[in-house]
Amino acid sequence: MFSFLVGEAVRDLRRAGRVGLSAVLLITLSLAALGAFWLVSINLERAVTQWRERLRVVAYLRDEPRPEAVAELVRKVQAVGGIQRVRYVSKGEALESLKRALGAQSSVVDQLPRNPLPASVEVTPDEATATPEGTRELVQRLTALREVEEVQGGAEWVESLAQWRRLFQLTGLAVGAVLALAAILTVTTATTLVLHARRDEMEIMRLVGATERVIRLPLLLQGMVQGLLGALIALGGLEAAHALLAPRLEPLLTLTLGLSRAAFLSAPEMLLLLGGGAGLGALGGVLAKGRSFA
Amino acid sequence: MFSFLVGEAVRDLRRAGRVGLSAVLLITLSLAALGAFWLVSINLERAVTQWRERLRVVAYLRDEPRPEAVAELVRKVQAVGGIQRVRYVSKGEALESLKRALGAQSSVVDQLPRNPLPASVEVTPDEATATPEGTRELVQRLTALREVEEVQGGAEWVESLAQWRRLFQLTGLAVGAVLALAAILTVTTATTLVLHARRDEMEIMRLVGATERVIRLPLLLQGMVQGLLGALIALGGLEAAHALLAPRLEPLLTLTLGLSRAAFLSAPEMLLLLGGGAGLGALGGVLAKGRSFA
Amino acid sequence: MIWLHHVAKLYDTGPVALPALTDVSFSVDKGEFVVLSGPSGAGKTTLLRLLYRDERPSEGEIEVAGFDLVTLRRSRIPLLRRSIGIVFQDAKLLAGRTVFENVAFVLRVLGTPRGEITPRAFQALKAVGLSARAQAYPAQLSQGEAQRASLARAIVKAPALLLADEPTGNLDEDMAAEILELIKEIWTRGTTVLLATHRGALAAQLKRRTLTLRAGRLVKDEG
Amino acid sequence: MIWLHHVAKLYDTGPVALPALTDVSFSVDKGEFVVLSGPSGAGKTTLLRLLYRDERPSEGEIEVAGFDLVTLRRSRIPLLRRSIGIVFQDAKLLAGRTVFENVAFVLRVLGTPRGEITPRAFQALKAVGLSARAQAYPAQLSQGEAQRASLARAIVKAPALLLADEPTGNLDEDMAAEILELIKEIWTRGTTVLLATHRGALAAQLKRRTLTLRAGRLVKDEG
Ligand SMILES: Nc1ncnc2c1ncn2[C@@H]1O[C@H](COP(=O)(O)OP(=O)(O)OP(=O)(O)O)[C@@H](O)[C@H]1O
Ligand SMILES: Nc1ncnc2c1ncn2[C@@H]1O[C@H](COP(=O)(O)OP(=O)(O)OP(=O)(O)O)[C@@H](O)[C@H]1O
Ligand SMILES: [Mg+2]
Ligand SMILES: [Mg+2]
Repeated sequence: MFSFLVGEAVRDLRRAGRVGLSAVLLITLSLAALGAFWLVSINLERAVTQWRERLRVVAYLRDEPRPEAVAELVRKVQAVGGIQRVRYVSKGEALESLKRALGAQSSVVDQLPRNPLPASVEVTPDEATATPEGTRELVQRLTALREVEEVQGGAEWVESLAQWRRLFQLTGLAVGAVLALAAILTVTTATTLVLHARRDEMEIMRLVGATERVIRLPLLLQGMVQGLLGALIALGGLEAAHALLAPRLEPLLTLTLGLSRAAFLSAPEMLLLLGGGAGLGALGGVLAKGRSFA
Repeated sequence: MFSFLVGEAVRDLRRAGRVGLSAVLLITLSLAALGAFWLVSINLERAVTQWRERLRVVAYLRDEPRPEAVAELVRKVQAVGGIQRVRYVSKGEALESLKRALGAQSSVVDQLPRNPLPASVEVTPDEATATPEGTRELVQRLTALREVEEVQGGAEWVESLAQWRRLFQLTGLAVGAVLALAAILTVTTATTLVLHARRDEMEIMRLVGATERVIRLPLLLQGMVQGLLGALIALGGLEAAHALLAPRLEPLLTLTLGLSRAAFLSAPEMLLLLGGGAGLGALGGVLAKGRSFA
Repeated sequence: MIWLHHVAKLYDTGPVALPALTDVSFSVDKGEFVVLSGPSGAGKTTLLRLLYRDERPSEGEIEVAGFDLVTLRRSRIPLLRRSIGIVFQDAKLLAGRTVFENVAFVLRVLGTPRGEITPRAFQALKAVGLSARAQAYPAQLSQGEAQRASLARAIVKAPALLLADEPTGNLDEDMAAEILELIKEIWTRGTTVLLATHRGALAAQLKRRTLTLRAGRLVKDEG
Repeated sequence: MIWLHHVAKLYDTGPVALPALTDVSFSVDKGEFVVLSGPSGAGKTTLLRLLYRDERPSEGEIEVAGFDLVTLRRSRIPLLRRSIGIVFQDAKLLAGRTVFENVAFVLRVLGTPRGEITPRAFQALKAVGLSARAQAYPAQLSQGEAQRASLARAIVKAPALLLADEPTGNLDEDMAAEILELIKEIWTRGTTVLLATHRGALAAQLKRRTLTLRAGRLVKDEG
């Protein structure tokens, strides 16, 4: 009986013919787009994590503390809460980094009669605090310290970062929903085609005593095969695109997102994509109704 | 006869039923994606144009020229060719802008005993020269001038800009091709469905003496209607998305791309999209073959 | 084997609901050979469709081969149909399969052991004189050949009940006589037969119990 | 009206190419009433299909209603078919349209003025006794009714040539006699008729010139 069902499924696939091919291609496109979005999403998530790591709030100090007092100061700053890491920057270090930042115009620094820059502590907020509100509160808490003259940075940058992430999540949800819809529509359409090509046959099969299982299971199988095939091609295409583009893109990625390499889907994620394809195909196979034709 | 053909086309649309609806939806998705890409492309093009406008090469001068000699100098620089605009920056102006750039640390500048910055000319390359090679040559030509001590900027920035544009064009071509393929596949699939639902009828129509025109024209019409409908919905969706997102996005756009507002498609571009949808639908209607079923 | 009690069938066709059958009651015992006669449109095909549960009666009760068709659950319809062989008036062959596959399909659906399928299918095709056309597709058959293929499919599973709707409608006299002989032979081997025809002469010639329908009413039951 | 010269038809069915017609020659004059007789599978339907250019002959020449069917271009086939009324053995009605629409469709395709279509279609349906079922869909018809609808569609355009393939195959005796009367009436009004049947008795009863096919060969031409 099993060989019979598989035989019927193969017959259905053949019957779908050129249109079946279109269906597989459309599924491929849908899944490739979904996969591409996923890939970008993964890499953007990595970038967001890195950005959050790099988020800094700088507290300028009234006076440069004596070397032996630095540890005590750092402990005090740490105690305000919501802080992941604290780094002390002396007046000398500050001037050095200004010199580096000025580049071609660094000669300016050499002509200064004395170092005008204050000492500071660079504070990295912890994950929970790396939000616009969290940072704003952190700035307030730092400003309240007696040793601190002025607190800079953080808030707006985090604000913009958070906005990007929100936008990204929104786009992701929209794109994902649209593509999932397209994929389901496609499989259903393709299966409806097969079903329609088969409608008279199904009627006759019922009349000669075939059970619904014998009639329906091959449809589900062919839908699954279409979905799986589409997913496989999509995955292959993604891998190829990644292999081809990643080396060219990495300089740009480093420049703009600060990522050193573009990650690909992990093995479980790839399996999920394949399983999703097969499941989608099977769903299309089950959902399709030949009855929609007058 | 015309009312007869239209009547047949409407009958075909009804016959496609739920699947026809899927087809229209899929066309909508395809065209919406194409349109969205187009929209992004238009705005990126605008940004690229702006960036190119802002591209600068700075030639630092050996000595600050006397005020009455500035016009002569600018003319001389202009004469090296490939230049759109030249702006003279005096020592004083240079210090001012450094002060502005330093922001919180601007006090450094006030403590300088004398102005260490050189005078310079800011050169904007013309369109043809705004390429990595063009800029490199421009830098060489400027360096050759007697008054010029050192030339900075341009090359790498243009390099990176050109790379972004190349990447963008590549992505654009790929995405466009894939989506066009998907759209054509979809319409063909949908029309094949209608055709298949109609195949027996077409056979009988031929047998009772109907001409190919009477048989085929309604198919083309229904394909066109599907395409047009899809295009209309897609356009509506894009307008809605633009109206909803543009105000939220504009701060970000200003920040990242330097664009003050997100442009929408112009009227001719919208007509082109609609015409493209109708044409695509008609093409699908003509290309579809009912014969693909065994 | 068959038992009908005050059966009526109204087709719901918009404003006018046509009565295709009105107050039909009769029964057929196991092993009987009954002819269902009546002019075109009398309701013969409708009656047969009620018997294999392709339609449900608007009124009345029906029992076939031990199944109560009024209460029969959808999932159990295949069970009913497996015990019935049907010769459809319009053949109803699977268009994408050869004549042989059409006949073999029934056996595969029934789960017949692989080795038995081919010989039994060929035997049935030989009985209706179609073994030479076994590899032809339905579209390549003459109407008479299609009708014989339909008969071969009906008898291949040796059903307990054979419903034959105009099994000789597309056949010439010689072929018709042969086919009737064949059906009689199947009947003598124990199958109950209900044969519908609009040819009064044929009904008379068979000399069997004849039910006569006229405009949906059973007007005669004799012989 | 019809002229065949050494016509043969071989169906290409894989390894064995079956000769459905072999060396058939005859002619039918304008205004004749000719019966085409022969057992099931003799090639009657095949011969008719050659006449309305649904198939092309493997050999020989055919002329119908002034068209040379061997050289006829595809685009001109509709012209040929418009002058022929065809009653198909299996009715071939458009499934998505009512009986009335099926008949009216032919007139619309021919470009008949709007006002004429409805009365002419109803007249044709009345002639075959189907006006009561005008709004029914083909699936709602009995086989006999379907065959009559097919006849109505064939005669509605008052064709120069009527090809009728077993037009009474699904009809009871009374209805068959009526339909034959109707066809004769159409013939007396000037239409050339070629009527195919496997019922020898029917052919004899018509008392017209009869062409007899057997296994694809024309074995008799008499009457
Ligand atoms: N599905 C249907 N919907 C509506 N009416 C129907 C349907 N099927 C049959 N009828 C009508 O019911 C009546 C009986 O039809 P049925 O097919 O049972 O006749 P029949 O005796 O088999 O005739 P024939 O000898 O021509 O095949 C006819 O008037 C027919 O038009
Ligand atoms: N499309 C086809 N392909 C292959 N063989 C065919 C095709 N159509 C008909 N035949 C074969 O040609 C022969 C003649 O068929 P045809 O339909 O002409 O017979 P007929 O005289 O009309 O018979 P009937 O009275 O049963 O309708 C038959 O053996 C048939 O199987
Ligand atoms: Mg019937
Ligand atoms: Mg025939």
